[in-house]
Amino acid sequence: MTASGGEAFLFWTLAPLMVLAASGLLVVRKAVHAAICVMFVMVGLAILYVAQEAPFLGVVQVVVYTGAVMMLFLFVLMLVGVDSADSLTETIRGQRWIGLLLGAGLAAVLLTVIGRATFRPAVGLADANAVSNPVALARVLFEHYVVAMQVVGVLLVTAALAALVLTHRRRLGPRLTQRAVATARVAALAQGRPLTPLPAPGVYAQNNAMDTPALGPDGRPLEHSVPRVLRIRGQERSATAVLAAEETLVEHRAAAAELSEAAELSETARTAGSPARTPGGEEHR
Amino acid sequence: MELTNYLGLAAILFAIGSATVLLRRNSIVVFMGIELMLNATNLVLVTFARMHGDITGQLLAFFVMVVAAAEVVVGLAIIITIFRARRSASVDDVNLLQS
Amino acid sequence: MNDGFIAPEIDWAVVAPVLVVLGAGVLGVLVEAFVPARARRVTQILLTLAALAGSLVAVVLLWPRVLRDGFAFIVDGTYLLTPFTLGVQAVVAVLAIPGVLVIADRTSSGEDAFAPTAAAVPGTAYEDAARQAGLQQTEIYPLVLFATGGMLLFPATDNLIVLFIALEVLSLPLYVLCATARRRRLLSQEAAFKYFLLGSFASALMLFGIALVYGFAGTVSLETVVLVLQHPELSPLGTMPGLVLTGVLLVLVGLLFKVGAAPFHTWTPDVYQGAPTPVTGFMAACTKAAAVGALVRVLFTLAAGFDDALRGDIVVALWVVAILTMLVGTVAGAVQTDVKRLLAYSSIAHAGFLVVGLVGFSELGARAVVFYLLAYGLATIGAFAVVTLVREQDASGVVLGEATRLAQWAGLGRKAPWLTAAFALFLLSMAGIPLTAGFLAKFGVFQAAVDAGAWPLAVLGVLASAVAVFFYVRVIVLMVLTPPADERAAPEAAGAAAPGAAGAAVRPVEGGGGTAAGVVTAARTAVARATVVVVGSRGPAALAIALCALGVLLVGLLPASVLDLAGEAAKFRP
Amino acid sequence: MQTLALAPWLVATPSLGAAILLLAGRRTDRWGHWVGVLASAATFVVGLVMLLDMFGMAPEERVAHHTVGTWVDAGALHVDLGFQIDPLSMTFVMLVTFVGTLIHVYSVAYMSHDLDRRRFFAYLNLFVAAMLLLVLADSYLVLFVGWEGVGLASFLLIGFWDHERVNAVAGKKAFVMNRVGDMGLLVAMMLMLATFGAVDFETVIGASAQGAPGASQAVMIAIGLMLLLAACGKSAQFPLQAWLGDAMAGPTPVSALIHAATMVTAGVYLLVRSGPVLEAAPDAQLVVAIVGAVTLLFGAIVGCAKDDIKKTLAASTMSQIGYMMLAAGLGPVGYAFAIFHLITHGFFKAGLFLGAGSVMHAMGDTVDMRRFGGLARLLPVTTITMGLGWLAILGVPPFSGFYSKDKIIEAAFMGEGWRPWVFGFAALLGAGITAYYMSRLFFMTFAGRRRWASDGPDAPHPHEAPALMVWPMIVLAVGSAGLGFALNVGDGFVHWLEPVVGHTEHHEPVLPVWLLIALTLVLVVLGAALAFRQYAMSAVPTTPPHAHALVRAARVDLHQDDVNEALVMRPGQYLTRALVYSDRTAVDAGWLGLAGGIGRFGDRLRRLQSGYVRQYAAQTLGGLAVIAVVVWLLSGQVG
Repeated sequence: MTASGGEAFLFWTLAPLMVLAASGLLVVRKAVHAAICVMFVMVGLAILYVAQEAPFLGVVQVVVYTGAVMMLFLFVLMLVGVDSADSLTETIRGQRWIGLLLGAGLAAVLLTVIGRATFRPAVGLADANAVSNPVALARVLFEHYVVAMQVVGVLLVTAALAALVLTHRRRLGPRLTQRAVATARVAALAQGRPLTPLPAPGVYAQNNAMDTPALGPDGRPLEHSVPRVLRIRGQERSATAVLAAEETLVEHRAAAAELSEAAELSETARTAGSPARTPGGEEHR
Repeated sequence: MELTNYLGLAAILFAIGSATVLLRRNSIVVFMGIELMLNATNLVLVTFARMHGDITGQLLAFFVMVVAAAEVVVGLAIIITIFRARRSASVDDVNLLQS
Repeated sequence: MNDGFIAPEIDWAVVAPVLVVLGAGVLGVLVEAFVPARARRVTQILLTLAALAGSLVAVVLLWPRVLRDGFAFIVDGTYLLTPFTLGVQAVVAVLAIPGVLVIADRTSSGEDAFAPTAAAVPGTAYEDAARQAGLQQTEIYPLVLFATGGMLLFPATDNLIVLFIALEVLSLPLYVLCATARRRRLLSQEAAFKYFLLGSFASALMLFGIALVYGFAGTVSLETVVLVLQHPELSPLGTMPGLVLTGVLLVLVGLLFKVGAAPFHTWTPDVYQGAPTPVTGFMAACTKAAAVGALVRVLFTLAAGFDDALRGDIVVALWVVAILTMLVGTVAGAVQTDVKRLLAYSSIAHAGFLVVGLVGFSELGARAVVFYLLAYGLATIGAFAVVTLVREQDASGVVLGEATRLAQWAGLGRKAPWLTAAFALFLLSMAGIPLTAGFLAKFGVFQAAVDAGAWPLAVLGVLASAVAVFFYVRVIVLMVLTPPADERAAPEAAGAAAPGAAGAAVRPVEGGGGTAAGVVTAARTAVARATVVVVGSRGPAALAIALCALGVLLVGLLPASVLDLAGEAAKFRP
Repeated sequence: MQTLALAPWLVATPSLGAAILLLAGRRTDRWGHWVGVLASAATFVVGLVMLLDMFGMAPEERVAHHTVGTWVDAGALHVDLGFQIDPLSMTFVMLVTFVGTLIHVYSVAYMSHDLDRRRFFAYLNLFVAAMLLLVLADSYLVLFVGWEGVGLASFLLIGFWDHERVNAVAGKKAFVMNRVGDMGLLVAMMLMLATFGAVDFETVIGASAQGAPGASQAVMIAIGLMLLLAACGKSAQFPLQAWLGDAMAGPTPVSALIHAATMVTAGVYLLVRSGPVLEAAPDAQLVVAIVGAVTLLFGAIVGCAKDDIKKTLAASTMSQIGYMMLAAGLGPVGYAFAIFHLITHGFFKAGLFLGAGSVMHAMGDTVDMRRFGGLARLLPVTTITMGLGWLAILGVPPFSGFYSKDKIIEAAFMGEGWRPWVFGFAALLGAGITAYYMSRLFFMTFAGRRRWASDGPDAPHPHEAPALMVWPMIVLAVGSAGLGFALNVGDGFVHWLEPVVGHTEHHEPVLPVWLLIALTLVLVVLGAALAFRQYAMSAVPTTPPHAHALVRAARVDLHQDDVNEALVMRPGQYLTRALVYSDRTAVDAGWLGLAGGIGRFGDRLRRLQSGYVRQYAAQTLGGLAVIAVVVWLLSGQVG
């Protein structure tokens, strides 16, 4: 059977693009791009479904597959690390050629088998879809496939249960209420812990990087404002170091200024930088 | 245009999907390959339904979609579990079990 | 809009075996939600066992009726019982009961084989907290029920798409169950991942096959496909045997994958090894039964419609699979060093023998296969149950995971004579020694092959089973005749263990290495020195082993009644 | 037959004994062995009652069946749990239970220091039960159960002293090689099922006796060869003989039981029982005779080279069973003689083994004959009993071996064409070599000077064994001496077996009988004399054989017959060593190579299991491609 010219146009426009997108699955490095390729194929399929007298499936394809399933994929990609790129270097010897060969072989066999699949004019679905496609589907579903439908229900329960078993972590301790948190903070005050949240690193300092301690209201640097990890690794910058850097910077500027302006002006600039210098800063280390 | 072309497209998509399983190392991409295979099958079913004038084929495709959705949930759950434990989503890293 | 719609009539009694199990599974999910944590485990176990028993009762009640009518079905054969199907359902239900008993056992170490919560990352503080909080992953019981439900449905349908759905229903819970081991969970998760990926790959191939068969016949009902095969003019594409041949081959891939036949067996050793052992036993026995049942259902039914050429092609494919499978199973099995892998390869070899019985598409083959599945399943569940009880123990007496290295099984006969006797019995049955169930089972399938004119296959099968005896006997010799490894190493171990009575607190004699290094060294030596102990069962597993051993012996000694039942269950088409 | 209903008890009694001993556990440690003896003796009594009943009947009524019930009933396969009671099976029952009981009694003393004596007796009873089931079965399937049971029991017994690795390995080897033979029986059964639709003797043998209508010659040959393979495995015939020597690692009473009454005789039983099947396939029958002839020479020559007393006896068993196989392969004319020789052999070989056990008992478990010598005075009873066994196996008239072996030699000389000459001379030559190596054993052990250290802490103090060991030896010695004559009176034994093996007209051998007897005796005397001169008259070196040959040659040159040395001794020794070497390398290496090949192939397969899931998927798809290609090649239908 031959389809109408419009359908042919649609097919020949979409099909190459879909194959191209699908091939993207084989070659793109980033998983997100692969997902987008698949989505393109799926939407393309939805359009082809509609063209093939299956409007209901077309809609379901967009809603369920592209809308839900692929979104789920994207969610997981986010969890796993959306930026992670896949190296395309093959590590298993021969696997690439074997894979390509088998893929090509499979395509060849299926194409030969399927390629001869029209000997008589196809029937078309005009009759079957007389009561509208979804209704016709519903009738077949509820008349002939009740068992399948019910079992599919079980399958969905299984899926939910599976997701729960594998990913849901039960809360093991008591839930922390705001009151409990507040009480604990007040109690910890006695041990010298701060009542308020820790200051963010870099606050009030001249440099607001993560590794620069914040300055307290008294101008002292607060070491605990730097993330613990950086401190353990010894990657935080002490206030002294910051100040020293500041000073060199200022000196550079001053030197530059000296060239153009008077010596008194540079003297003023030096005193302006000095309040950051504290007596505690040096001996803190 | 022959309806067979749809089947040809499906066959190519199916083969690309299976090649993905064999070639890619990111488990999520591999899994997408399997989804592609299922989608290709759906196209075959829909096309055959049209050839036979029998709407059952579309219903079968519908079932496949539902089953695939359930499968995706389980599969992604397993992938997440593995990722949490190993910080890797590469299928090649999952090879402690061998002889 | 309702005109023209005829609501289907459903004879609920016919569906009862499946319905009871799946219903109980859903109920089990509700139990998770509403029953307090303390009572949950007991409730779930009782519910599961009751459901399986109920299913078995339903099968028994249905038996006379199906035998009389030759079939029973609902809704266009999307659920179809034949005597053969019912026989397979009976085997699955019978095997699932000891399977669940092993799953439920906590052993004298007080812990079952499952993680307190499978979502915890192995080796984290959260996992420890979960263990201390006494969490239990009781969801495994509904999952087992869902899987069993799928297995019961798998062979019981005339409709290929229901077959596919049943395949997924039985597979998905198994994928999850594989990932829930308490110990060596990284391996367990890996097993789940591999099983899942390869399983969905195979089922995608199978689905394409179904689509091709649908294209050929315009229907997915097997009986109608047979009709089209006999009268090609009924379908627009009915004159294209290539479609149906490729389709059937691809469907075979999916089914043989579940059976564990080569070259679709690659998942078996890894998954069997990684999965929690009780689950391995359950899936090795029950999945194989269900999958072989479905294979017979599909293949034997379609064979009625095959012309000679098509039949020849499929038989050739089965020959290749059978030969490869027996070869891989026996030869690779002979070089294994891990008990679970060894049993996995043995299971592959058995898949080969089962396929040998199928080549004739005859009632003789169907009967032999039902009998074989029962004999094999009993021995397998029993054997894996024994594996769950043989454990490692560190120097401080803490029971660790299973001692699956074969070397660790040396001299087990002195530590636990009865358990060893049972394990030896299971191995002998698998080897096919007379007076055990395995002998008549093997004889049956080979006889079916000879009867079908496939005598070279039967000779190969006998040869393979003769070679296979080698690795079963190797294990028996190891257990019974070889002194235990810890006894051989006793002098040095005694010297080393004496100061280490306090366990982890051993201080390194060298001193200078620092405490952290010392503890690590001590821990390493503890693992290296882990002795092998046999933990006691809290009852269920012991009961399961006893039931299986009794079954293996009874079926071997007095096979008449079971063979009669299998004979009744030989009719595979309505 | 009124006592027919007793038949099941023949199997049940020893099984019960084994069950009691195994299940009751350590509680029966103190008196359990007597339960074993009692069970065995009771079985003998039951058998005796049945035998006397059978004597009272006309010969043609002596074949009877007793069916206990249906064992397997599955469509095409219907097998009753039935017993076949006829002169052949009753003969075996008497042999197994009588000799078995004596060995039980002997073991009570022999194993008295073993902590696991109870378990040992349980296995002995199991062995007897399995063997009885084997010979009483009325179908191949039930026979197969006994067949496997014998294999299992021997595996347990050979590996009984399991603390030593070599024993465990020997047990395993025996079991595995037996399984190869069993495979033959299984395949034979399946072929029978496919050809005759049944596996019971009545149908299969009945049909075969009528020329097997509807069965092609190829199938009959296949069945015959498969039966032969089975017999070779169980009876340690070439090329499946390797396990027998290693099996000597087990306790000596076990060796006696395996070699005399059970196990190795099963193969001969199977072939004689299946006689008509083989007759329907003359080519297969010829192969049986050839295997027998090869093994009888092979075993005899190997026997010359062993210094281990038990291994020498094992080689002699191989050789003697070879005689029986040869007789069985000669057709109806040989069946009765095969069984006749089997019976007499059962007595004298059991006696010899028990004697060897007694020597070992006396010498602190030494088995090396080079460390014996001059024991005759210290162990008079053992010397006399073993001496009688020695004379019997030599075939010296009027001891029992003369009557049975001579008949086989005569039968081997019957027939037409090349066969009587080849088989006849093989049998004749075998008799001579047998005389040499058995005399060698006897003289090395009992005659000459003592070659063991008579003082020092580990020195043995040879003494006669306790009464419980001595009396069974005496009884067996009496049997070895007189049984042949007793059974031969008026061809009594041959007539006794006629209801089973059929009556055959007496043919004349190609050489006159008197000449054959004379030739045999001359060869025997020559062999014995040679051994006497080498091992009784002259000193036996205690060093290993390679020095032995040189030293001997040097000494012999001075005062012994050079010609004799050059013509008989050296070629003989070279042949011996070559054969032993080929046994070790060719045959053993063949087996090991097979095992190694499987191992290497397995390793290669194991490498496929790389753990990479992508490779698994590729294997799945690749496997599918392979299947598709094979299907396409074999039919061209794909696509």
